[in-house]
Amino acid sequence: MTTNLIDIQNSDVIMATSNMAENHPVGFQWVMKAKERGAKLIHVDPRFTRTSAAADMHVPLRSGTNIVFFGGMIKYAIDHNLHFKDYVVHYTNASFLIDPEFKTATDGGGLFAGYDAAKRAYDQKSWKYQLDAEGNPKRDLTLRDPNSVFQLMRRHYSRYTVEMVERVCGIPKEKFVAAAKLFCEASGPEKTGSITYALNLTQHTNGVENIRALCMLQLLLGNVGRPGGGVVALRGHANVQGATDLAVLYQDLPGYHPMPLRDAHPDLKTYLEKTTPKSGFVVNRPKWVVSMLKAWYGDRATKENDYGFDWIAKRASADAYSHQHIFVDMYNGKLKGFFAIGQNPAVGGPNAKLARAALEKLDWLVVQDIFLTETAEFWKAPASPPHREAAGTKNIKTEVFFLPAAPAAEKDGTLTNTMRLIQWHEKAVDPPGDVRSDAEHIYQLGKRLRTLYAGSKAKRDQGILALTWDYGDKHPDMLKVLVEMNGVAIEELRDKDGKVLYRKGEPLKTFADLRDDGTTTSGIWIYTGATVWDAEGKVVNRTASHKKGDEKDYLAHGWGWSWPANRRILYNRASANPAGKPWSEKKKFLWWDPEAPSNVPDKKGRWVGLDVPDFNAFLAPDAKGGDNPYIMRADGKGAFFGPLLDGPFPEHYEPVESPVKNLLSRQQMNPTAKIWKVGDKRNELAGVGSAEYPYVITTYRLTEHHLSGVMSRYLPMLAELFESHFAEISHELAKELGIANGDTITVMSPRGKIHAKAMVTNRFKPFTIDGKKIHQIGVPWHWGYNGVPGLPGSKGDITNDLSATVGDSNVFIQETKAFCCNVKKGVV
Amino acid sequence: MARTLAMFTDTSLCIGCRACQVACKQWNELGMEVPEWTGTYQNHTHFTDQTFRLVRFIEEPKPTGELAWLLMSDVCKHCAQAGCLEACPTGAIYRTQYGTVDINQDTCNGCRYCVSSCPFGVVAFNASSGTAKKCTFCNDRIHNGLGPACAKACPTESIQFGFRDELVARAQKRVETLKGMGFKEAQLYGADSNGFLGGLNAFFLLLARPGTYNLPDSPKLPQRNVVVDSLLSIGSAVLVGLGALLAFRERGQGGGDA
Amino acid sequence: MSLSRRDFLKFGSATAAGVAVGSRGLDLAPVEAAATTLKIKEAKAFHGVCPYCAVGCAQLIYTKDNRIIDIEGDPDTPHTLGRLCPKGAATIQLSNNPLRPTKALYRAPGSDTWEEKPLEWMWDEIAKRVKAVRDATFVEVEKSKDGKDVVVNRTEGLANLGSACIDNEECYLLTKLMRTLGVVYLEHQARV
Amino acid sequence: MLKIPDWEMTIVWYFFLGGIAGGAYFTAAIADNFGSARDRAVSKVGYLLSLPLTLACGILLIADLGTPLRFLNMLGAFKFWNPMSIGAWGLGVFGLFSLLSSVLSFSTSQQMVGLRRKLSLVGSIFGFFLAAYTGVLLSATTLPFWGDSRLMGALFLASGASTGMAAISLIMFLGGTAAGEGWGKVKKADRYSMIIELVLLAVFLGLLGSAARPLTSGQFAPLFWGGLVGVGLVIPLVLEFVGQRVKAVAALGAVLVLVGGFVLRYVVLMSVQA
Repeated sequence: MTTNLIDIQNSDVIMATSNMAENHPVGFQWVMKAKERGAKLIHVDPRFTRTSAAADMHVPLRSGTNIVFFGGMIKYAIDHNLHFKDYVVHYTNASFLIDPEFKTATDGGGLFAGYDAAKRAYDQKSWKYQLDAEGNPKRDLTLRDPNSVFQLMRRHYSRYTVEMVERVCGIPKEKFVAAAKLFCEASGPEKTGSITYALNLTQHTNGVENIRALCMLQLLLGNVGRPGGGVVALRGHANVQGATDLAVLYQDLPGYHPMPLRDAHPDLKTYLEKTTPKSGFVVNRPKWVVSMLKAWYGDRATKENDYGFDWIAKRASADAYSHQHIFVDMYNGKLKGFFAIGQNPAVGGPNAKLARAALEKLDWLVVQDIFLTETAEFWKAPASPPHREAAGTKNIKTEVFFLPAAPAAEKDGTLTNTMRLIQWHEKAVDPPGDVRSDAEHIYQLGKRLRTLYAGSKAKRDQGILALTWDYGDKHPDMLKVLVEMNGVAIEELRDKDGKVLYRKGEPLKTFADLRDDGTTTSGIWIYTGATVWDAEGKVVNRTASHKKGDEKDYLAHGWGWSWPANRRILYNRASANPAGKPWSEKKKFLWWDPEAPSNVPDKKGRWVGLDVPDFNAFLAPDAKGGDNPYIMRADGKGAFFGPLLDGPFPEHYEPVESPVKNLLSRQQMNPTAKIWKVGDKRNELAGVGSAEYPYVITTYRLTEHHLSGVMSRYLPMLAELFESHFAEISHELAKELGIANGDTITVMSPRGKIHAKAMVTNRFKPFTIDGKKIHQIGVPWHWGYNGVPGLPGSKGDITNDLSATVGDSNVFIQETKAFCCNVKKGVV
Repeated sequence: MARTLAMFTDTSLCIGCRACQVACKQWNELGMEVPEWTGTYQNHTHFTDQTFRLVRFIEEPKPTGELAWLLMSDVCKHCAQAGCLEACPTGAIYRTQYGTVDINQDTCNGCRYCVSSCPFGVVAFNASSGTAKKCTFCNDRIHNGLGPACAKACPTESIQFGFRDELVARAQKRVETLKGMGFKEAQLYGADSNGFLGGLNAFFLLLARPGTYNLPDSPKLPQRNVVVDSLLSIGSAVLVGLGALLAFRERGQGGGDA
Repeated sequence: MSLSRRDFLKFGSATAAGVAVGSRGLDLAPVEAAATTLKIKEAKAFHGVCPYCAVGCAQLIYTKDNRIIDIEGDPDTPHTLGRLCPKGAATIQLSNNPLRPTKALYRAPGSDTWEEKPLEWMWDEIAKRVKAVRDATFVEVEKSKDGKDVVVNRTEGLANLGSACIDNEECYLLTKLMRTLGVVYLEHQARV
Repeated sequence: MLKIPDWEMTIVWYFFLGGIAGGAYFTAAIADNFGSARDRAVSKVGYLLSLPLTLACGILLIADLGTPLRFLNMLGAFKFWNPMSIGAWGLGVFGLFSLLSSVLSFSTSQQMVGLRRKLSLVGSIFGFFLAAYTGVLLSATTLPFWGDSRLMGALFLASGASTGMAAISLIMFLGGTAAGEGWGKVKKADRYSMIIELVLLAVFLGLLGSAARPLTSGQFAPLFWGGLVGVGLVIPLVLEFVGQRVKAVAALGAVLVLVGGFVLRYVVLMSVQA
């Protein structure tokens, strides 16, 4: 998230699009605090949840129509002149002029300029700025030029009227207008609003565009980088932020460097050229990458061998290796060996039945977890007709290794929370029996592989042998690993004047000191600064600091350590106006103090305030780039116009499975969405308006359970909080189908079916979509076939057996928030 | 007696997360139970010997026709005049120096009279220990300067812990604020020491009338009728006695063989 | 670290001694003392972080004799103020749980049961299998789109899923090892 | 939602036997003090009956505790407003009276008889108490119907007296001592008690109104109307009048009264806890 949970209390309006009260209850206290201070809470959600119960206004929208909602808001704000004009002109690319060839989806029948139907992809050649003679983007600060981003955006969203919102989302006009007015009025110098999101926006075939739409609304209202504003991304796992930073993901390397591609990045030089922009802060990428390679391969990484760049695998294609690719390829027999570490795809991923079937095709599977997950015991899964009649244990040839893993309380290490705060946790007890930390399992595997490959002269094995892999005898020393991630000076480092900056081996204090000449290491540049040396050369672990906040430092910079550089609110330069003064006294946060000492002797002026500047602290507002708060972007501006694979502006398309036709254009679904073809009818899809699967279904989580249930269904204290697996349906649908509260029902999709108890509730209501009644049901997805003996309700059918293998075009995320199903009373 | 401690449960702040319910179980080491289907998110209809905190989920339309999901973390009320305490024949149920009501597990003999004497259905019998159980107000914690586990965990400060007088003052202010915000039925339940049961040391702020939350409007001490009932019994004794007297004094008449 | 005093509130004249109560008849003093003995008083306290969602609630983990006896929110935590949700409040059962396997388990092909195996055996066998698959499926050089030979050092026979449930240091070691082995199928829960 | 104490058959028997014990003792005392010498059999049977029943009551009461070994804790607090507390004390004290009276009932010494008679007048108070307190105990709960009943103690007392008398007469019948005048007197006293009970029951129901629903409608209604009102009260009364002269019929009436007394406790306890 761009902001900090604590700072939500400064919001004037909070628009929760996620179910924050249920999924992030402890964070939600800051929303409640803001409410006590007079803020309003709008909850935008198809379901009436515990967040709605706390909200001033609940705005139900049909699942899969978020962009219409945000687009409607954007249009409303512009039409009513509610946008924060100074912010938009100076801090965003609204004033930039776009190539005249570019056409918005309004002019392209739902498609942007450059669509190639055969490739199902865009040629983005017109999606670019007009440049002046010096190569800088042309701008029109009046925002009137028809080719300006602002005018294009306006044109693009001209179709997103309140009537359209009502017809597509099913939100009554008056309700939408009330919400739009309330939220958009929290703009300007005196007010800010924040928006939360989580998987409600991501799990769609236009997931990335959903989030972009949200961000655009926030930019338009001047709500980013300012206290009480921001994009509140709420992550689901304790370390989903950290695991993403550390790039346990197909597309990148630690610190958000693209994972090399065969065609684009044949060697380090080309890689760095292609991935390093000409301006903005990312010009430093070579320093970060080289330092990472030095951390990984130590002395064996030299300038001559590209610092071992070749030892890192190169991808054959950008359209490969994602979660869903893994299971399709596994099902097709391509994968032989598979590790599931603290993850339970037999329950937790889309089309889970396919995932379980795919596991049967493996030679071997290693599961590392606290409990025996459904993935570890997939060979014990109950029958799933028509594909698997009975538990065919004998026919499953997969070898399974289960390594018992320790929970956080039994090991040292850091977790990075949703606001980028890195916190160290201590090992409180030894793990029991043969249980070991994940680190030890991984470390031991690496050690054994290095032994197996020892002596190999083959070029391809040299990376393994070069790997720095010495963290102790048995259990790796986690602080040593953290210091490696932070990075150290390999030799004594001096500045230009010869002054010693770092002693040999000293951890680096800031990523600004990283070098691309092989004299520094840093496993992940954004974490540089997390550990330092004290005067005696002893490591000080800043992630383990426990200093409370106070009135002077409400964001508590002494508690843990937040990347980057312990900043708590990103883009905080935007909290001051272009001249460097606070927009208002009330929203004062970071400002330019012309009298404060500079870093250069005899010069004055620096950015000061309540946070570490997310900016060059000594760059004056009137200097070149002094009004570019978005330092990670080459142009320094927040992007309304931001080319993704499916368009530079978010456009509404219906989910892949939808009961209705797209009312905004003739493009029914995202024209670039990824749809996998899987054999044996394992990924059938319902057609538009299918009579067989007439209802919208959304899947979600509950406060009392955790994701695929591994950390809740096996815990009596949590597993007992729900009587059984259930599906929530409206009284209206229940009446139509003759279902009473507590009846067992069957929910079916083209991929599978599940049984659950019907929870008939007023919290679900049918939507009126373009005059037609559309029912939506909701099913939590925590259940699986393992659980607590003696608590029958801790086990249940796997909701993800219903979802499809389809993905967003940019990141291949699944679409489990909106698809189609049927509901029948009883066990069908 | 020390200054009276209390818990104030402000249902207008409750998000129904059930942290209190679990934190209570964790601290008090209460066992697993098979839940019952209640038709909503609630896992029990009532308190048990293993559930001292219970979050209630009530769907109730607002006067405006919109839906309200009333969420409430319910608990032992620690009544100033406690039916259970009065009913206890062993003295196992006692009032602590802080005004809370606790059951001494080493003296309770499991007669279960307290179970039927609680106006709120809080006290429950535990078959394995053979004793009555209920919220202890985390007696061990409050005697060591810690707040109750539930209040400590509560993410939204729906459960507040502190001195009763201070909490009541805060609660009264909160009701006024809520009324100003349009919650016409916002009201305190059990805050008034001159009200029913002499006031509750775990009192509540409700957003609807008590009945909506399954709470009695005006709970009464069950022992209030003992004197009347006893006098009526004595009356009955007099009648029966007279009848017997009459029968035995009528010497030589009736009865026996003719 | 010993039990930290800052976890304590200040009120009244609270003492740990047995309290005089309106008890009639029996002498309740000894049992009173038992009811007011704080189990975490003599315990060691450790800094923990809740392993569930990403709010990152700092916890205090109390232990006695290498066993966790209580886990609570750390009241000093600026962004949580020591509060927890039900999952956080149940963290203790991730450790103290009879359902936890404490031995490494192996399931042979076609078998319908688990067998307990020594850890060393498991690590050795897994390493052997990783090597076998890597060696069999390894692609060292591949032609790029424009026909040039590119060193790709990649295996498409291995995949790794997870994890957002493990620590940063663990993720780092994992990424470093997997990428160097040539693993390209590398994902975690951010994708689901 | 209010909770039930799970007082089931053990307590039904306790209430029932306690009523008989109290009633029998009191009847014995009346016969002893105010009857003729020919009534001695009545008083002897009454005293001697009350003793084992009281003992049984104590055993039942202890057996029903969650922690029976702690039964003495019952005496750990004396709360005069608490029926359970004074009930425990009362049972103990009555047991003493019952024991003494029983022992003394074998004595013919004038001095001892005088002592016994005086003693029994005081003991009767505890006998009445034992029969009635169980009703007051129920009415001092929060449960619907029980807590709403103002005459539960009075009713239990009348029933206790009646069943006590019925038990005496039945024992006399079975023991072949039903020949004397005493037997007739007991039967007569029982008639009065039954009439009092019937009237009290009517007032009891009247006062309760709809709160009596657990008894008067629902699954326990047939047992209540048939078992208590019909079999336990009306039929015995009719039998008394119709078959007064046939001892077997009168004995049958006594059996029915006992059945009725049991049914009363059973329906009162179980209907609320069903």
